[in-house]
Amino acid sequence: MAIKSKRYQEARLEASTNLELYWWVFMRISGLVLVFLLIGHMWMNAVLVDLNSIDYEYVAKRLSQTTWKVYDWLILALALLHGGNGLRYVLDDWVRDPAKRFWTKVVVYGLLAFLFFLGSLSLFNHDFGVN
Amino acid sequence: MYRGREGQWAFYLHRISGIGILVFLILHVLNIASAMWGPEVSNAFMKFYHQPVFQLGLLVLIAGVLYHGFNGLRIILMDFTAWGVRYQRQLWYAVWVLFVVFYLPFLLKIGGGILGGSHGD
Amino acid sequence: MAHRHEVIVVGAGGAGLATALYAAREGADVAVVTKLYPTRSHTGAAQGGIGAALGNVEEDHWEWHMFDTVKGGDYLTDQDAAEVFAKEVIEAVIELEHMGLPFDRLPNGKIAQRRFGGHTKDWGKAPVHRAAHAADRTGHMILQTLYQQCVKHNITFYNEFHVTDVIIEDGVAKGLVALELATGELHLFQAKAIVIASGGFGRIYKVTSNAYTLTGDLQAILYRKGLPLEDMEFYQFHPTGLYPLGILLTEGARGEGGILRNALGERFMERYAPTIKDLAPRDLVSRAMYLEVREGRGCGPKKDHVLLDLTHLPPEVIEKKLPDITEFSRIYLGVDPLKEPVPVMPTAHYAMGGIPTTLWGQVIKDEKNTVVPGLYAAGEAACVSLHGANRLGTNSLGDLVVFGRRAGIHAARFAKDADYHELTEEHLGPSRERIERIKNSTGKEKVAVLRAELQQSMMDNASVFRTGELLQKQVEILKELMDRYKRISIDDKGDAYNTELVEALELGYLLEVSEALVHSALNRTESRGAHAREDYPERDDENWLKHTLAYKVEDGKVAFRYKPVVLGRFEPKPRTY
Amino acid sequence: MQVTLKILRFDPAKDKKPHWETYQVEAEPWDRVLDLLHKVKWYQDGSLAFRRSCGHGICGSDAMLINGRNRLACKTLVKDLGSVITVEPIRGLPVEKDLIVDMEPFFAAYRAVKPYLINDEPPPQRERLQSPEERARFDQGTKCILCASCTTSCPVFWVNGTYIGPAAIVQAHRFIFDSRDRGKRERFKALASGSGVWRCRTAYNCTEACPREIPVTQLIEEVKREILFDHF
Repeated sequence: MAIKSKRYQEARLEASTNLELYWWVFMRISGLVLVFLLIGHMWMNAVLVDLNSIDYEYVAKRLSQTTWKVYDWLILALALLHGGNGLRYVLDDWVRDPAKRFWTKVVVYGLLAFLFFLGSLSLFNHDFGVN
Repeated sequence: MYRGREGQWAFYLHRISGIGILVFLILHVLNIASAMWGPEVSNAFMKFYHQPVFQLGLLVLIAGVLYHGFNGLRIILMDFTAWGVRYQRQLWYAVWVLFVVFYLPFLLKIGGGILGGSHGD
Repeated sequence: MAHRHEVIVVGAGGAGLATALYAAREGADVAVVTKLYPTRSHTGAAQGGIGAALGNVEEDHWEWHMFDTVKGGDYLTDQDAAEVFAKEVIEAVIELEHMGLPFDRLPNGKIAQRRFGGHTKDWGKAPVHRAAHAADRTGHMILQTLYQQCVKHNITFYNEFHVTDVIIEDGVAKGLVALELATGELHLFQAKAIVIASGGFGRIYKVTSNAYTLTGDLQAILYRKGLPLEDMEFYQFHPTGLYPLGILLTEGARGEGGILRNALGERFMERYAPTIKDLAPRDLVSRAMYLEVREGRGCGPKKDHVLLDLTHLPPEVIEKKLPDITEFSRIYLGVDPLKEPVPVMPTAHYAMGGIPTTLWGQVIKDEKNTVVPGLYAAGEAACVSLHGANRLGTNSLGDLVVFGRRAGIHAARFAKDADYHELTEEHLGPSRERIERIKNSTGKEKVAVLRAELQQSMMDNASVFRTGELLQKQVEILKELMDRYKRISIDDKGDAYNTELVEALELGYLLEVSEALVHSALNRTESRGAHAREDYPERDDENWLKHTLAYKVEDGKVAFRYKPVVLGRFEPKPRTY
Repeated sequence: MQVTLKILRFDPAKDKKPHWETYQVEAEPWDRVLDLLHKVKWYQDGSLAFRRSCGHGICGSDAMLINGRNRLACKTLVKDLGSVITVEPIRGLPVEKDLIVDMEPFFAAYRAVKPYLINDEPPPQRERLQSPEERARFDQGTKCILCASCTTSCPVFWVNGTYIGPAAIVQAHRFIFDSRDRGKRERFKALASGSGVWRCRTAYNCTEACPREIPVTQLIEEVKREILFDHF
């Protein structure tokens, strides 16, 4: 058939926001911060101590200090956002059917939100009873 | 399989490790959150995770985090410097050098732990 | 399926796209029918530059350009065409620049220009910087830029539609029939004006710089319908084809200082064109190369080629100004032009002849310039005649913009006042029959075999040097090939992308244009420009200062009429450089 | 030498799925893969369908997946491949027949970036001036022949056909960095969208695949930065 040199209408419609740009920048900044936070986290809990000695008491002692609360919470928040957005990229690439993609996203975002809630709760709202 | 070069494998590994880390993060948060139900529940969970198979998994996870992190730095250099793209291949090899340097202590410590059988006491 | 557009352009090379663009700018509803995708057209292979007397590097005048064109064409050039061309090509280059064409630049920001064969200052005194260029991909840039503009102007494209018929009834062009390659379906196109810009037919020869797809389709279709082909005996061989493939190495290589050498290392062009040496027009250089080889001074184990030497040029000139040809040489021969000279031999390159037209691209059917209403032609498919007996380097790119533009404007204006003609499904009949005949044939002849025989024999008998004896032999060979062509059969009986069918159709066209070429060459008993008869080595202005119009009578039988050359400013003189 | 040529064939009229066919072809080391395909088509099986035109790498018709990588059949020589050669159609575009794919989605993406000079200022009598340095700034992109080797080598494009693809971004780059162009922001509309440059994951297959040696990823990154710095 004849090919009319039309513009890429869809692309134009999508282009009304700069959301993708913000996410792209966020991924880089959060990624940079996470590299250091996570290496620190892993180093402290797997190299400086014997992993197998970690138990309730160890966790409780550590999380009684505000510094570590904030440290871990930063990891939690950034990692969930970074990972969640990363997963969104993957889903956008791999799940071709729009309806399926939508519902997958609903489930995934729901799960991540729940984890954030749960994680934050256990960091800040729970009294580990050490003090 | 498309015979791509370093860049393609860097990308696939980055994606796979990213997904892996996210899955671990879910388990990890659930694990820590178990503390809310008191020492008994929590310690049971932790003991469960101290089995060698999970320790091996942890080694894989740490590898994933290190690779994802260092390759992420490579990506940032490519995105924000004028020369990063040109040296992307060399940067990828640099990622692996960093990876080995940082991974060794983990490997020795945790791997030694598994072999030494000092688990699940 | 039927379609209707005011102006339909056949072919999406430089000439087709220029035509479409300017017709659209005139407000016409334009469609382009092309057997390729537009950016696949062979204009993209043009390398060296587009000649225009911009005078950016040194003093230059359109009159000098006109003179060079006329002299380069061995005075067979129509001087009214040359005048229009030399003036308007300046404007055309500026317009291309305004459209965004990325010309190379001089330090002062103006378009850069280089020397090219046959382009001189002061009426032949010395080479002049006239070829505006973009590295050695000027044609690529022109094709891309024109296509970009067509996208901007929302022109309709029928990509991969192979035209099988031009409907001409009562002396009037009414429409087209085309085969949609994707489906195998025949489509009917109704148009007020049709512009043929389908390019050349270098594939009649074994060694050619032309694309596989350059098979003279539309020339042959019109020729079969009894319309004439003009000056077909004049076929240009480009001197520097990469040996042995024939891939083009731009004349710009010599414009930048490259030198041709024979086996003795001698700069042999000094003997043939003492003033401008390696920058002599292409017909002279090609003949000189053939003579060197013939006299035993050829290079290589077979002593069958000469060398293009660039090794004395600064490496950055080669890398920056001639990157593509450097790459071709490295890839296809493993020869690095920075370090060693490149083997070259003339390669079939450009048809000076074609569908005769007026200065506005209207197709004419006789020596009295009688126009076929609604039918236009531009570019290599057409013969204005700007190039006469031999085209100068860079003038093809100029030709397609200048005369593409003229054809587009005229066709659009013509279409404004014209009506559509009634067309019915019956008009598809002849094309359908031809296709079915090939598909259903049980003959034993193979397209590839016939084509190889055609290409080899054309190379042997009707290329750079010709004699009456060889041409007569080729006449017989063609007759036999045409007979065998009736018995070809193909494996592919399918509809979708039946490229074997396309090749079979194309072979038929190659045979037709070869017939016109060989008969015209046999008929012209003189040597002029690219037509070198060893049995008639002199130019004969008294009898042959005229254009040939070849008409097909039947297979193997051609009738001739003659059209006077438009003279003017420049009296024919002996052609020395 | 004898070459084993394996071609992934598909005839929409007969086949449900593509299948491999093997051909034995006599070849010279300096033959192009295109020559081999021609030998098969002309002397063994005329129904083999593929696109080609210029035969020396400037028209962009014959991009194919040859021995696992995207290349032009006319620019790839037998000597560089060995005696077993596999040929498949480029990925991510619908296969129409054998090695021929539907190029329309590719050209739709091309058109989306407004691949033409945008400048409404009245042009001067003569050429617009541009220094050699300004001209050099966008030179790489002008080499593009729209063969689709880059776009169809991209892992993201394979799985996500709405990604605008490297070729379109290269075309955009060619104009964004042209000192004569004024249409940068119009192009950003398509480029900054969800299917635009941010989908690029810098896998470099495009750069490796480009037969014109355009540093495609480099150009994409430059476009990303241009959008970024234009915004902040």
